[in-house]
Amino acid sequence: MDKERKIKNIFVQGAVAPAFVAESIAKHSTKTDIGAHSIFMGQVRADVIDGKTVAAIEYTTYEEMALEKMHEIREAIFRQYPLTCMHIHHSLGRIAAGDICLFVFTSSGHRKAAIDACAEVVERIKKELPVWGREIFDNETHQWKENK
Amino acid sequence: MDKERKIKNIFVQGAVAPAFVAESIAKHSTKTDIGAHSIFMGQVRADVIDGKTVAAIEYTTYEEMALEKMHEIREAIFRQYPLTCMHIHHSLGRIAAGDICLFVFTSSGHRKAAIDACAEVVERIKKELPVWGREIFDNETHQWKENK
Amino acid sequence: MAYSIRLFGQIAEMAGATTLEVDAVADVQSLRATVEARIPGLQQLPYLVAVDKDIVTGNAVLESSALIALLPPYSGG
Amino acid sequence: MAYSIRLFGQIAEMAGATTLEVDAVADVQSLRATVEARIPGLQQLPYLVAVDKDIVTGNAVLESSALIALLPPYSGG
Repeated sequence: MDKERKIKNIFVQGAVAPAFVAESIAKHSTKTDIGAHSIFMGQVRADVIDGKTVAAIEYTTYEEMALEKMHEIREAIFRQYPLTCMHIHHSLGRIAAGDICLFVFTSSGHRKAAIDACAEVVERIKKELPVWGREIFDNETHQWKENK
Repeated sequence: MDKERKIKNIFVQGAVAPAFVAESIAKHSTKTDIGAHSIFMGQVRADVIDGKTVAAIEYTTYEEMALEKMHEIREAIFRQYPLTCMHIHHSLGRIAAGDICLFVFTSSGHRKAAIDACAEVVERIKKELPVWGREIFDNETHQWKENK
Repeated sequence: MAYSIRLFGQIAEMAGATTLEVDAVADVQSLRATVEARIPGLQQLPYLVAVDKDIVTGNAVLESSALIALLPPYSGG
Repeated sequence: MAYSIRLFGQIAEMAGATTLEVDAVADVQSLRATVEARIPGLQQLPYLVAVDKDIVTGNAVLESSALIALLPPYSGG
């Protein structure tokens, strides 16, 4: 797998902790060519469907394919935008309502590239990554989510 | 000043700490109608201009006017987008290169509103808030920034 | 010759398993017919077929070494 | 009657002060001429005039109670 960049793992078991986000931000203070950071976070909603409330979403993936796909997306985004860096973390396993299940973080010299790249990465993750979320209701029944 | 919402202070002395960002994120885990968070952060760049390096930016403001203007922007954004909440923090005083000087945080049920609102707030802050940044070089000379 | 097909998400749940053994088939269209006959309800689901970790749109010949997976609609992020 | 005009950023630096006292003037256009005569270099700067915390574009009559400020180009965020 001799690609330009190494394939990175984006998956983490469990929720993304706010403290982890803070550490990621703090690490960038030494990169003084950065002028703008854009972050997107997905949070599990306690949607009410037919009188039942979503208590958690359980995420699974086809990991080998998802990581290759994410690698392609990453390379494309770096070609499109003058980014300093990009970090992506997606949860697997059972994530409770209110917890963070996706963390996308882009940085650039100027705001436009950071903001546009972040938004595009989020769209592509939703559309192109083989990841599945099963909404677990408070009565332990479930239904499969589908991205729009 | 009987407006719909109370005028909030957005100014903080000194840099925005990553730990503060983490606390802000963590506070939203009880709001389980939120599905998407968008964050923008401005970071002071160590630009090199005529051989001198920016060591810090010193921010000042016309505070009474800036807070009224920010209030107007906030109200307009809440009318335009279905947001759950919006938090804005802008630094004043001397902010060293590598530190965070602006933190904009929007949350919504779905990603589009959170992302679009965040981007628009950032543009309006840059264009409409009476705030001035003086770039202090490593030899203590300075120049005034101007937003594009 | 046979394939050990990987099943994910809702499809794994429908099949009650994460893999499905099927006899060799010539192409993706035949594969679809075969798996739809084996997994009740699959025909009603707009699923994708991945071969060697790439989505196959339309039809394609299947090598005997093909790594096949059935993917229900994505819902990550 | 006089105004105590607030100066910000680069304008405060040019004037060496954060306020400037000027005698009453009829409108914003007269005000601009007056302050440009008092602050060397101001004429070259594309500054804004705020009256009662609102930007005045073009000309406007000045009430005696007007709260006036001179604002150089913004550079926040």
